Amino acid sequence: MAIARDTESLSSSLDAEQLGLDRAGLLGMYRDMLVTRGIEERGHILYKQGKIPGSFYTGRGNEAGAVGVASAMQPEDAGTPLHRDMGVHVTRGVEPWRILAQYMGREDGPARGRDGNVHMALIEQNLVAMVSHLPAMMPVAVGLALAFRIRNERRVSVCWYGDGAAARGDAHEAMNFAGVRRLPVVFVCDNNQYAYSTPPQLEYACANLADRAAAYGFDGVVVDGTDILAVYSEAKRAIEKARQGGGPTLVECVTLRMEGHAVHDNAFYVPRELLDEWAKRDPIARFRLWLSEHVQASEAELSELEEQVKALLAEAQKRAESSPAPDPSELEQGVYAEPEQPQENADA
Amino acid sequence: MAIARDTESLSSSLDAEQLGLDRAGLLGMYRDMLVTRGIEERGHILYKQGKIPGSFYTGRGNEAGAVGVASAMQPEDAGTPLHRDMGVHVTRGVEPWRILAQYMGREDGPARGRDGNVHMALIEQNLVAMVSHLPAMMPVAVGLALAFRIRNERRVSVCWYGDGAAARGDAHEAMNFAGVRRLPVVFVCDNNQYAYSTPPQLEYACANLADRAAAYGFDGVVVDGTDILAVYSEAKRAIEKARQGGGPTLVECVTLRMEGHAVHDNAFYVPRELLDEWAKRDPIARFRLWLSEHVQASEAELSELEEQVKALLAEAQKRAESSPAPDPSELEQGVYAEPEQPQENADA
Amino acid sequence: MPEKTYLQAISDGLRQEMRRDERVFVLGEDVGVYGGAFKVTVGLLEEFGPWRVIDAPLSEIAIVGGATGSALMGLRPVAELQFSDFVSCAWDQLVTVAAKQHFRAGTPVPMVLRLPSGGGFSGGPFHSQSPESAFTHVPGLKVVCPATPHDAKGLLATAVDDPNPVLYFEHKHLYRRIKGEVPDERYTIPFGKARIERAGDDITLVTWGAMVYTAAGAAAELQSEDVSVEIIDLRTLQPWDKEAVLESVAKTSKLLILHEDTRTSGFGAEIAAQVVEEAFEQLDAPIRRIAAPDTPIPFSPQLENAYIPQVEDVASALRELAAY
Amino acid sequence: MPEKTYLQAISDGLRQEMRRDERVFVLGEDVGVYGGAFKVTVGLLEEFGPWRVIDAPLSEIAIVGGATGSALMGLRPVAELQFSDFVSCAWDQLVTVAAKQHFRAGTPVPMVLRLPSGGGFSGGPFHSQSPESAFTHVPGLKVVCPATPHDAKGLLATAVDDPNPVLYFEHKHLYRRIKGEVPDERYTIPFGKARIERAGDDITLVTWGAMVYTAAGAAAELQSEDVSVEIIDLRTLQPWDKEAVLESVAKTSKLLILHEDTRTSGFGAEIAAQVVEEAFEQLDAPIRRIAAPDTPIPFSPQLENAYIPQVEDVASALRELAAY
Ligand SMILES: Cc1ncc(C[n+]2csc(CCOP(=O)(O)OP(=O)(O)O)c2C)c(N)n1
Ligand SMILES: Cc1ncc(C[n+]2csc(CCOP(=O)(O)OP(=O)(O)O)c2C)c(N)n1
Ligand SMILES: [Mg+2]
Ligand SMILES: [Mg+2]
Repeated sequence: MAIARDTESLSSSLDAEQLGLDRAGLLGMYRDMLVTRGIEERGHILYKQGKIPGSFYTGRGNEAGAVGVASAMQPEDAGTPLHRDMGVHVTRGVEPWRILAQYMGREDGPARGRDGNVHMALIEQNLVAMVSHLPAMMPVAVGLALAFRIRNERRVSVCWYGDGAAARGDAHEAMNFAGVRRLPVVFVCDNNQYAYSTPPQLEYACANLADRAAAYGFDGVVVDGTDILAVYSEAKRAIEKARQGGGPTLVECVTLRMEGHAVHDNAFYVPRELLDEWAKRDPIARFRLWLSEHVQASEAELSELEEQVKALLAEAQKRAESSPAPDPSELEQGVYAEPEQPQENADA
Repeated sequence: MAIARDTESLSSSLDAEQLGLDRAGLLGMYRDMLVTRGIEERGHILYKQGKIPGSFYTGRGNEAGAVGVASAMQPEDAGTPLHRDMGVHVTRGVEPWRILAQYMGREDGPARGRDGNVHMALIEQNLVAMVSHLPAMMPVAVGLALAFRIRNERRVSVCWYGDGAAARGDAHEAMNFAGVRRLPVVFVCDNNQYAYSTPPQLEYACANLADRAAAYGFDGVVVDGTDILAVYSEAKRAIEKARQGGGPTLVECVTLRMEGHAVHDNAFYVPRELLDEWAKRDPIARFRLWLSEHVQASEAELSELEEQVKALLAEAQKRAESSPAPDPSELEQGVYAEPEQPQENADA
Repeated sequence: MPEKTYLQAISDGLRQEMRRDERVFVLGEDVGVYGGAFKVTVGLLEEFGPWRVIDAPLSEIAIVGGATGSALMGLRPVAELQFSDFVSCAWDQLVTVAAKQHFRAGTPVPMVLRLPSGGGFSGGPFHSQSPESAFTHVPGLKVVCPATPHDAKGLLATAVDDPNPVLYFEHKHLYRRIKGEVPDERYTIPFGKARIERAGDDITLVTWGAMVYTAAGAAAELQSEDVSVEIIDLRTLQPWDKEAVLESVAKTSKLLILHEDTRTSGFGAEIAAQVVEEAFEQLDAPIRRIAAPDTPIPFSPQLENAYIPQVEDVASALRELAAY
Repeated sequence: MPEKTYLQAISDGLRQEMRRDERVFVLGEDVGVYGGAFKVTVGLLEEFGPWRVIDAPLSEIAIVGGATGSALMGLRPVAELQFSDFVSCAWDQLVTVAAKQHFRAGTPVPMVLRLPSGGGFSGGPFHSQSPESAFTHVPGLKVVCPATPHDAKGLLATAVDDPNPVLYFEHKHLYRRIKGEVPDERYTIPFGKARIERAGDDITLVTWGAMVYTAAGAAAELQSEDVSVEIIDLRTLQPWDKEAVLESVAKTSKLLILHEDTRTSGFGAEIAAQVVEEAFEQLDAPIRRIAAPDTPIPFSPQLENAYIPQVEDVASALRELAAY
């Protein structure tokens, strides 16, 4: 039986080389985290300005989980990120302006206004667009891994899900099937300690969700989700293990959801002290400090990067706002995919 | 974290008193096992005679699991037995002739010909009729327990399910909810090592299904499902623990399905040696030996009991065969329950 | 009589049921401390405690199965799914266990499932659906779709009294927009009895839920063109008030059916099929259906507007029928 | 041309697809060593090995989700559910993920889900259902219901070619009872194109699946009474061949719809609604529907017989229509 274990906090101790990441890679991850938070902060403002319809969700506090795991993936790997994992899209290379266009329901959002929020993905990046129903993407992510296994490709599927969603049957069927067939899939549980207003003790009765890996015959590990290097290192290990035919791993990233469930929710039910405590562990601030201490990133260098990101996002917003609204006359198109070619030998 | 453990084999060592069962109780359990197997054997013949429509399933080899657990329940406890658990109905007091009438789709079967097999239950006995969809009764069984908890009744719900069915989401949601709320429910996994043709290694990747209890924050135990006293004793412990507010337990009863999935299936995929090995552990034969060794049941006494059961079943079959077919003109009745009384203050 | 929003009517009605009958309890995600995603259950946890207002894990199967089991033991669960869209996750429990139980075993399952449904606020494909039609095809379930605060409360009380599984679709877009008089005392509204939203002679318009208001807007337009439209608000789809529809069609000879759900195999089809079967001789024009197109419900306001039937769509269909 | 049973046609067709295209694989419960509950996949494991014939755990969600995911990565899964009744367990995966994927993200989901369906052998409420109608209400899914061995093979090939999720309902009661000529070579039958089972002038009878044979029996009876019935076998319900039905109704002016599924909100309602909307002027009689009553499908032969439409039920409806 696999036993969940905590990984030590890496930020304080680690040499950069141990991670197999070069300086540029590390700074790239920092940049991706900044872009992620920056897009969501702009989104929040756009929402308040009435430019984003519907509701609005952010992943503040989860940037390390999203960017850290995505950075450990290869381009040929596939994934199903969720509503707190916008950083995955950023890391995989979706242009920020298209994400803002997506929020606003514009034609240039990946979902072309048909779906909102981060319910989007570019299949070129081997990502699959999430549905709201949680965690319905888990069996789908297992299906991606199944395809890789059937074709004997050395590719891995990465599957994100939340602590709340872990209670649903889809999580169970997905992990059980993946375990039985030792499929190349990594389950990443974004445990941000709340499912809407529901705290862990009303969601599950085991100590860590990673413990559940044992029920499916694979390893589970609990990692500090605010420590991007710890996340990266565990994700890398799990992904490469899956790639080598070692089967699934469950990586539980523990964070705290730093905002309400969505903009309308002030999270009155989250104790103030808990928020304060976790605010001190902000994943971006932590990584900034690490970069300055371990790879001698100077204040000037980091500030410049930050300014670049700001400029990029200002540009992105402009471009997104000029994206047209989708054309209602096209609404009924694309419900079905068209057959690629006329059917041969058709015989009625 | 709870750890699954094997209970020692009780049949060889145990004193009758240790179990809190008197001689009459023990002989009653033996009788219920005989009745259970006898009904199924008669059913099999009736099926071959063309008197039972549809398909036909038996629980041969599972008599200890069904009768042993049911004997540990109090009348006020409730349960959701499955297709291998006909012994539960027998133990709770359904008259055998009505079960045979049920098989034959007659008016006097509990389902009145509307449903077949053991898809039946008498609510007076606090049993709920199973559906085919496995294990859809698990969340329902948890609902029974929820009612007891809400009303602060000292009653327990007992929920049977199979090793194959354990893979479905319903099992997960039911056990998770029960664990979180510490509901008075006992999960009994009839692990007969096959789900239709599918062996354990294609169903699950953990050592024992009872290990999964840990994922839900309660205890799991593995018990030899051919040893009715071991089953009884673990079930009793779990039921009384639940009654005292101790929450759920998962009791995994390991047996082998001694016949095909249903009559049409010759189980060619089950190794002959496995069947031979488990045939030696027939739960009825084992218990008979135990009774003669531990409560001095004489050959004469046991034979008389066996003859009585045969006579009872012969009588039951006659009565069942004379039960009328359901009246097709009543088909459309009873889809909905009628409101008990005219609605007050109705205002259109 | 006090004026209340549609939401307040449901909320107050639910509280009244819980005060009146201690078998009634609430089960759902975030229904306790948070008071439900739409705040329908606010205050109930404080008044009735954590065993009558049960915050469930994110587990639609456990919620519906749990409600079914507790109903079988004599309780009266009023379960909430956060959005009616998520009922797809519990489809099996509903159609396999709850719906068929009484027919098979003769045991009643007195449960209510509250399902906030409908679109109109850019909720996107998974927070805006109107899944009521699908359930009208499942014998054993009842389907309720109130349009007014008064009906919302009265139908909820009937649902709680009913010994069968009742799916209670409350339209999210009416929650705070629609107000009406709601008696303080308890009252019930029978299932299967339609409400005449507006009497008329020329065309019968059958609808339910939020579309009642769209219908009313269109009928008002047509009034000024001297076409008199009779609007029938079905209130419940299973059972549905066929008699009221046939009676109206006998008078008007023309029928328009309007619903927010998608067109193909929506409940509008059943109404049309039934009317053409039973009132063929009375019809003077084709039966028309106005419904959402056969696509998922889209997110962006421009698309959603094109998707949900609008007053103008209904008005022009009425005009065509009038001219037929 | 060789004669094959309906079952053999599916089995051989599936093997042919797998030989032709290595992207095609099979996934389901007991499909490997056992060859499937109905023996459709017998021999495939031996020929194609355990990674193209995958014995899944008892997990309908994992099967359908797994098929969806692998289809998104370019494979062509042909998944089997043991009985179509169990599709209720995967309802959410189908309607939420697979059906909406292309509309939302533009990514095709080329998967086939084989669903052994229908009654007639005392399978009881959970092994005899005909759930096809419910899926016609879900935009994004295709629904196929072959009635003959020839169609079964040709529609399966089309389903495999189709870049969308296709629900392929194979009628269990036809498996071994029905034989017909089936070409050895591969051929496809287009979706949305009905088959005229029997030409006639007086009444149009629209049906599909096993009911085609019931319809034929009734039409033969009516023939001797000098009433000429045209039987249209729809073959696929989504898309469905509205043109063929309208064309026939233009000729006969009378329409009877027959299906095995329950009546209320069954697909028959959609056909009736569409025809009354588009061919109102051509109709000389009410559109009639013969379908199962609104109850679960019962177990005992006496009850099941009363439940499933029989030749006599259809014949008497045809007589009434003829006399109208
Ligand atoms: C099947 C389903 N039920 C309910 C919801 C409504 N809902 C949206 S997010 C959420 C909480 C999710 O919690 P968790 O999985 O922990 O993710 P988090 O939002 O905390 O990242 C709920 C209940 C949903 N999306 N899907
Ligand atoms: C949801 C669902 N899928 C498929 C089936 C078909 N089926 C009936 S019994 C069975 C095997 C069940 O195995 P297990 O749970 O181990 O019970 P056993 O029959 O071995 O007692 C299967 C696949 C079903 N009844 N329900
Ligand atoms: Mg969470
Ligand atoms: Mg088994």
